[in-house]
Amino acid sequence: METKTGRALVIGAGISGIRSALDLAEMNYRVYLIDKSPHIGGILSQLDYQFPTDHCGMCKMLPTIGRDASSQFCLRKGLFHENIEVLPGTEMIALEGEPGNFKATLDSAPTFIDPEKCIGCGLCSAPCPVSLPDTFNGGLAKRKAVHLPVPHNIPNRYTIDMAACTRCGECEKVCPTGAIDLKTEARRAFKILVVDDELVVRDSLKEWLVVEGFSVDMADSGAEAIDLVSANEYGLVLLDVKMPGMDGVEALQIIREMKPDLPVLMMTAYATVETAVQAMKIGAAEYLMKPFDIEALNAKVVQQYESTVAVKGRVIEVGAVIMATGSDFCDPAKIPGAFGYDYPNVVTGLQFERIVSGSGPGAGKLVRPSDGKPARKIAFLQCVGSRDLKQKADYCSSVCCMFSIKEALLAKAKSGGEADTAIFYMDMRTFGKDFQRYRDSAEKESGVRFIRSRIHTVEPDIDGRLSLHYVDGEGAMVEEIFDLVVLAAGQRASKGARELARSAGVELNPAGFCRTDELFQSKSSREGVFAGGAISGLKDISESVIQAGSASLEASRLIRSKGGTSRPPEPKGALFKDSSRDLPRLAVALCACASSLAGGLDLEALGAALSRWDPSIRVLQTERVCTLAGKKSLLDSLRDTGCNMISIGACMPCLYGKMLLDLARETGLSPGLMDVVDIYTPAFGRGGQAEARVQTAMKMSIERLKGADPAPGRSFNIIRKALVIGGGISGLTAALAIADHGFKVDLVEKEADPGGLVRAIGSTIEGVATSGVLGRLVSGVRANSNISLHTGAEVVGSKAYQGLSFLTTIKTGDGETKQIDHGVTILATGGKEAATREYGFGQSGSVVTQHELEGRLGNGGAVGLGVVAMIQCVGSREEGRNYCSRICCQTALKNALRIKKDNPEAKVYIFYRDIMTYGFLDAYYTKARQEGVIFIRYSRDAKPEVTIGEGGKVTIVTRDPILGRDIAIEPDLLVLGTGLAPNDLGRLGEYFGFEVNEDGFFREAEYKWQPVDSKKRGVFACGVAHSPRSISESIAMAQAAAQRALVMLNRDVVEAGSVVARVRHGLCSLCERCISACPYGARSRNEENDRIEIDELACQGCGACAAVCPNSASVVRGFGDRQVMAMVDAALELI
Amino acid sequence: MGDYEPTIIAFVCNWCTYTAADLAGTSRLVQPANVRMVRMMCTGMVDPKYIIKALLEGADAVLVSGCHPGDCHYINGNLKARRRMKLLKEILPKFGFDERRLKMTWIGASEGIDFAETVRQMTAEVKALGPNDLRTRMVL
Amino acid sequence: MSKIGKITVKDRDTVSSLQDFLKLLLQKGAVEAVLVQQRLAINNAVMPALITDIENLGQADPLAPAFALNGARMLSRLTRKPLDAPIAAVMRPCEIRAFVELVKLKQGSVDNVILISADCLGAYPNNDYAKVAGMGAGAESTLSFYRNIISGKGTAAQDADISPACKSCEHPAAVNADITIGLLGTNMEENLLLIANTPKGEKLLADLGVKVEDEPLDGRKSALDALVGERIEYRDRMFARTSEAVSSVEKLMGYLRACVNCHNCRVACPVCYCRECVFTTDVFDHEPAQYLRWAKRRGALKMPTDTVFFHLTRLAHMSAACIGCGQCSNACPNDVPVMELFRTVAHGVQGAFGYGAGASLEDEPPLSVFHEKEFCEVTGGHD
Amino acid sequence: MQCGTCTGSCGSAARMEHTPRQLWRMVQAGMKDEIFKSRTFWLCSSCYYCTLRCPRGLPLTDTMAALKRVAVAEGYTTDRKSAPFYKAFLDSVRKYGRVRESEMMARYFLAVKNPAVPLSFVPLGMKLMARGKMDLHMPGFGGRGKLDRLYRKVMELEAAK
Repeated sequence: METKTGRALVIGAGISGIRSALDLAEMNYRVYLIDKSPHIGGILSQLDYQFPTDHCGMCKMLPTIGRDASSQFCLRKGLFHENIEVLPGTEMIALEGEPGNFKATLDSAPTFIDPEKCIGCGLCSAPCPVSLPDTFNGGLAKRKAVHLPVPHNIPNRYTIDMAACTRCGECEKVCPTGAIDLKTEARRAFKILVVDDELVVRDSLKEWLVVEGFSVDMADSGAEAIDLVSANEYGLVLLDVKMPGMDGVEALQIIREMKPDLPVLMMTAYATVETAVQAMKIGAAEYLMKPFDIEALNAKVVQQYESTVAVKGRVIEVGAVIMATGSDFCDPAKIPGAFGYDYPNVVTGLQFERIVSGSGPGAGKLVRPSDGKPARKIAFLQCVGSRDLKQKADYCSSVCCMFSIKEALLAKAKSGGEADTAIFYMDMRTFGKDFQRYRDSAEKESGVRFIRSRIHTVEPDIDGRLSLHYVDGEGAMVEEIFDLVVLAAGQRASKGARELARSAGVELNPAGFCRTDELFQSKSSREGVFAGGAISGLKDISESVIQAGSASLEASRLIRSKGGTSRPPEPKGALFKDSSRDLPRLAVALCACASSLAGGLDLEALGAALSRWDPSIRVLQTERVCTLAGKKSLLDSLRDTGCNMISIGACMPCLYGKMLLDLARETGLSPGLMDVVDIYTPAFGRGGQAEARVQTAMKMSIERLKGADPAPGRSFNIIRKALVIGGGISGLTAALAIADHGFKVDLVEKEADPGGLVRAIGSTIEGVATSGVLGRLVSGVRANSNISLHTGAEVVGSKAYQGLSFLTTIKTGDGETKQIDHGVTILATGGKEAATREYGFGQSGSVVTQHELEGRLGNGGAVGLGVVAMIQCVGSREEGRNYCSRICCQTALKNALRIKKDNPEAKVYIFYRDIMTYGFLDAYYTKARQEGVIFIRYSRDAKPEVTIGEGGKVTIVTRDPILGRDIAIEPDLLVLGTGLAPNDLGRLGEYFGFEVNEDGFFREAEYKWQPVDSKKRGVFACGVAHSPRSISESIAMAQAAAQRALVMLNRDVVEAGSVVARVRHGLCSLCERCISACPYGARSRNEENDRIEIDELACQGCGACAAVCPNSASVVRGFGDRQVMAMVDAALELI
Repeated sequence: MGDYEPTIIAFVCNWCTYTAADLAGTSRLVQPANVRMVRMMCTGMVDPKYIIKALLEGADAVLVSGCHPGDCHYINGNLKARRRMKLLKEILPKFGFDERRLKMTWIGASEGIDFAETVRQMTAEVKALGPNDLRTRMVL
Repeated sequence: MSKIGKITVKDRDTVSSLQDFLKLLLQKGAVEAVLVQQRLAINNAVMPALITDIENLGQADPLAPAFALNGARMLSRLTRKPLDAPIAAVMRPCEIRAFVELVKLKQGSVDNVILISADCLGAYPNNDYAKVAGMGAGAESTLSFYRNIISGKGTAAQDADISPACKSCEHPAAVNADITIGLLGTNMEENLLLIANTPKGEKLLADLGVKVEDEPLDGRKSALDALVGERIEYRDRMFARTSEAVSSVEKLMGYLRACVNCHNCRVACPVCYCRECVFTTDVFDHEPAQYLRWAKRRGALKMPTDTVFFHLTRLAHMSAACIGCGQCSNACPNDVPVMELFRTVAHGVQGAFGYGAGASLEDEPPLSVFHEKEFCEVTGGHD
Repeated sequence: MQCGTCTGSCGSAARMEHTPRQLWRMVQAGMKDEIFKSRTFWLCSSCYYCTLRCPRGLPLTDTMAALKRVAVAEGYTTDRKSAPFYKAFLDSVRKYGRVRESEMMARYFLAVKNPAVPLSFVPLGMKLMARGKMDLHMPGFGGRGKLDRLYRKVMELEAAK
């Protein structure tokens, strides 16, 4: 098994794609990250705020360990990482081979704008005649055919929307760097043969295609067509089926023999459709229906043209494939006549996000799209296109309730609290961690109105306002007028899912999403191809990130098992020579750009002024650094001048490209000693004093480099062993995942045998027996030589040392203590069914909890159960435990359906506040209702009263909100859904330095972007210890946590960043203000030698310690006082 | 006063505001060219003495701009910066520095328009205030 | 109504009866050493001293109107590391408040220290005190200082007066000391009040067997209020005068024209705790070329540079902690009125943050704590 | 799911004692007598709006019609006016293969046995006649009695159930 570096292909560069790519790249696999659209970021590039923090936090996904290998700026601007090759505008069209070594053929759309040359000046979009709705802004604004796909991307390359482009060529003329080449000649060289017996058809087709820039020949019969085809080269043939003499099919056969790969489009009238389809079997590419509609014809022809011209199938060899193409939102226009989507001021959730976004059409002001007036009364309609059997969408989209609350809060914030927002819903699904508190604060503090009623029709009112009719809580009809109606459009399988499934050989579930294994949600139907993020069903960001982590774990496990190695990355220190000893010699390279840009700038004068400014620098005039030749000349001049610092004056694209990293690798200088200054945008842009501003920019860069600290990040040792606390299903999965990568794992389980909570659960709602999975995991752990299982054991203490090394003491079953050294810790302590004293629990045998019911159903089934009542949210979602335990609804439905199956006559009543069957679980809710389970709603302050009669007889009295009358039920059995509470973490938080939130769950670093990490490095958590979750979600989270741990274990030395803090001990008076200022707890006071010590691994270089220290005893490398003040001096030099 | 062009030193955080500034640049928003940007990793890193240095050195105004509370890549750097700015806004006006010469704003990653607007507004305000004469004063 | 003890003054010699009280501390073994101002034999100079032998307490003179330097720095050196032996420190209210700030900066600790503070009626600047101390031997000058006050002749003597810092100090009585020795509200020549403000104080008085009963203190309160009112009125006049004197950078430069960057004010300041001020570190050793550039831009460059920069930065660093002890003016060789400038600005800053320097150990220094929703006006009104 | 769409979309919901949503609830709870005492399901003009829009795809309008049939079958027709109206309509169709309006109205007025009812229709009748909407003559008809066999078959089937 020849060991070569493992490679992986990630399809879709949305959030989950980026997460998976970063995970695998940090494990030092080679990753190809491709995306159909010309930019990365997927749907997140359109969202500026994300619940539950209502802020953006994408950049927190970037690596914290070994962060110099990746980009260090906002993800919206772009992403680069040593081991990731990002290919925008690329699709996978075929996948052969078997797991471990696949061959994937990639097909990238022709880029009519050369990415190397385009500097994003925007001159090309001005003359472009085409104007169409801007998809990025949800159609609310207009854009040109040549446009910026995403405002933020740096370097910002324009793309051309070929379908809309009329090839007028204006942009080509105007482009200063000659980056645009519409390949009009190439198009003219693409000859099309039109074969039809009717002259009128031939002429009209010819005219259309010529307008499109193609050259067209014509033939009026099959015979003539064959002569022409044999005579000259055609790119495409349009062949009519019904022709006198030789009909289309015969002609096709002959052409097929002559030119096997010549694409042929059959043209058929309505009658001859079957022959056309039959013709396709012989090899016709497609068929066109007469009478032709120009757009369809045009699109098909262009598609054929592009596929022939496109960069033909680049084949890459990869060990595993991760599909992360996400999902689309349903388009309300497709739901006939409903919700008044075609009236002005009725927008979808995404459009609302664009309205409030700073880069959106309204520049962040909350205004109505119709007339720009401020929108002060806003309605949010939930479940548009979800939970609707008519739209064949019997599923819940899981995120719309939450993003509607967020949008309501945003509306309040953007309007200074004036906006009156109302959310119309059926079940407000706030099942995630802290979501219930988010909703409560929205309702109580911010005054968002929640109205439980599903509205169907929206009628227009005077001047663009909208009137809604709905039934309020008490059943009375209400009409209310709103300025703006936001439809929470549900999810749909992404448009490309069908082709992707076909090319990847993967099955889809009936709703069109990727079908996955019930319990291992990252495994698709084809081994070796994994599903990350929302492709298997819309999830919120944190679940998508967890799902992506689990997909990358499975991919990494597969690659390793098939011989692909992930050798530990060589530390940057060794890569670059440590030039901190030798004298700083600074070179300034000014890149003379060949294009018309250079006209505005006199490089000679600039060079002279700079050397006057600081005689010790050497000025080098170079040519087009972006080309290979230019770079080579720069390297040579650098070598012979012996300079060890360089500031390059060049154009914007070089600013963020991989240029610095490549240059660093070739010159052996650490990237911290190099800087690129954009001298062409100011010179080119408006605003006077171009000379002064360019000179100042260069001077500031020179001063910055003088203060740069050349020493690369120090590396620390790591004990390449893991400690997993808790042997439930999460702990077992995480331990196995790490052991499969060849690392030793110590698994500590409190009870006598592992299994945790899952042992009390017979099967999942999908009917998968849990004993099978649990059995396999437990036997897997026991059999695995890398895992040492300590049952009946508890952690009693732990000490962290330099780098990533912990020494933990545990007390084993038989009382003696053992010391375990390890580098990473995974907390999987799980939870238990919450106890309760409500509703007469404990006073009568016939009042049980869901788990007890499940046990009873397990042996003996539901026989003898006439009337069963279940109460949900017992103790959950109210003070004391104000969170939703997420799994009690699905457990209740599972048991109710089991009871109904065993004895259909049984009467089952479920008292609920909100049924939290998110995602595809909603189908079980529909099934339960169809089976005749009666659902009775109650509210937090009007709970059902339970009285225990003699002999344990239970009677429940509650007020049915719809009948408006009290009803009484005497069930044989009352089942309480008490939800999950975390197991007591005791002093673990103290030992390992992680925090616990007010409900006793593990507090993660960042809910959405670092769900499994803690702020303290090297400590991770998964499973119910983090928050209540189902079995499959716990497994996914365990794998994600294992993946994050493996990123560290896979290195023999762990490398700190180069921009970290440093303490000048001579100046330090130990006031410890820097210790409390550090958000990462990276500083501590060493009592013995009375010094402040920095844990350089945890330090992220934010500089909070430097600013709080009065005499700068604490300073951040590269941002010292001297350096910053010198930059200020340089900036003010030229006034 | 006509031809006097104010110079504004802007301490910007590398994550949100720098992105907004780039966005303002790439989407060709018209904004005056008087801003000299010093890129810091976070506004929490801006030491009060840098701002005093800039003002004494003759800068007509100083802008400190970072991420919105909660967006900060380093969790709470911007909140610490706000307290330091509050301190400076108490001290400097006592010595005749007009409070408008020292401005702090939150600018998110996609608020390029806000960045351009802030710069335009600040330039106009500072132009009205007149130059900071320390630039040519002898005593430092 | 708090626990009040009394020291009876024998034959109108307040100083020696106070010395007896201090000797009691050592005799009873309540403490092993007393840090108190000691009258040196040579020229009647008064300096803080750590006294362990009861005899030497005979020269102790805490009431002397001399304030050579802020004792808080000395106490911080004594308590920087845990000290197993309990000590007592007799200090002025401003020294105690300075020490509270230093404890917050981890430069000292209050456990094992008993803070004793006498009411402070003011002290002369260093070079003026020499004139006053010369008259009469030993504590005579101290007693005459207080007799003048009682007889209403005021604090001026030998054409010297107490320093402006003391005239404008609104904290003559230390509220956060363990024990306050009350001069006001009683006839100083008959008895001194012993007020225990903290449980530690009460325990000490009990150990010493001092008879303690509850007594109304309204006599003392009215005397205090009168004194404080008078001082605040002086202080506000000073603030107004100073604000006017520094209302523009030119005026500030004029105000600091005599400053020669000797940083004496920083060394004397108790709350400037840095081991070495940043202005003396390499950060401010500018390149020769840099001086040239500055000079070219301005035509002429006053040397040494960074004078105003130093004072403004020092203001930024410690204005939140300034307790107005006046040592900076006291230490300035060229009589630059540093105290007036710093107290004026500090008053504004502490008001803005709602923080009283040295008031209590519990409230956090303003720059080391922060919240998400505060000071929205700083960023233009929106959070 | 008691989402309220049917009540929201029902034109005549305002005049019903119980909203459609409450009606379904009562059906679930088996409150038979109370349902049939109310006029709710009689007022349904079967515009099918609710069935079209119900997210659960429930056949609501058909349920209303079923309730009507059960009411008629179990003789719950109180002094209601609609039951005889429907009966007259069905008999006319059964007899003539199509509706003969004047005869049907006559039959309906007779069944109601309350003179006030025809009088209340007079103003409506005059207006219709003025516009020529009401032709008094008895229209000819094709298969007389052809539908009879159909009715009888239906009767048998229902009896069998």
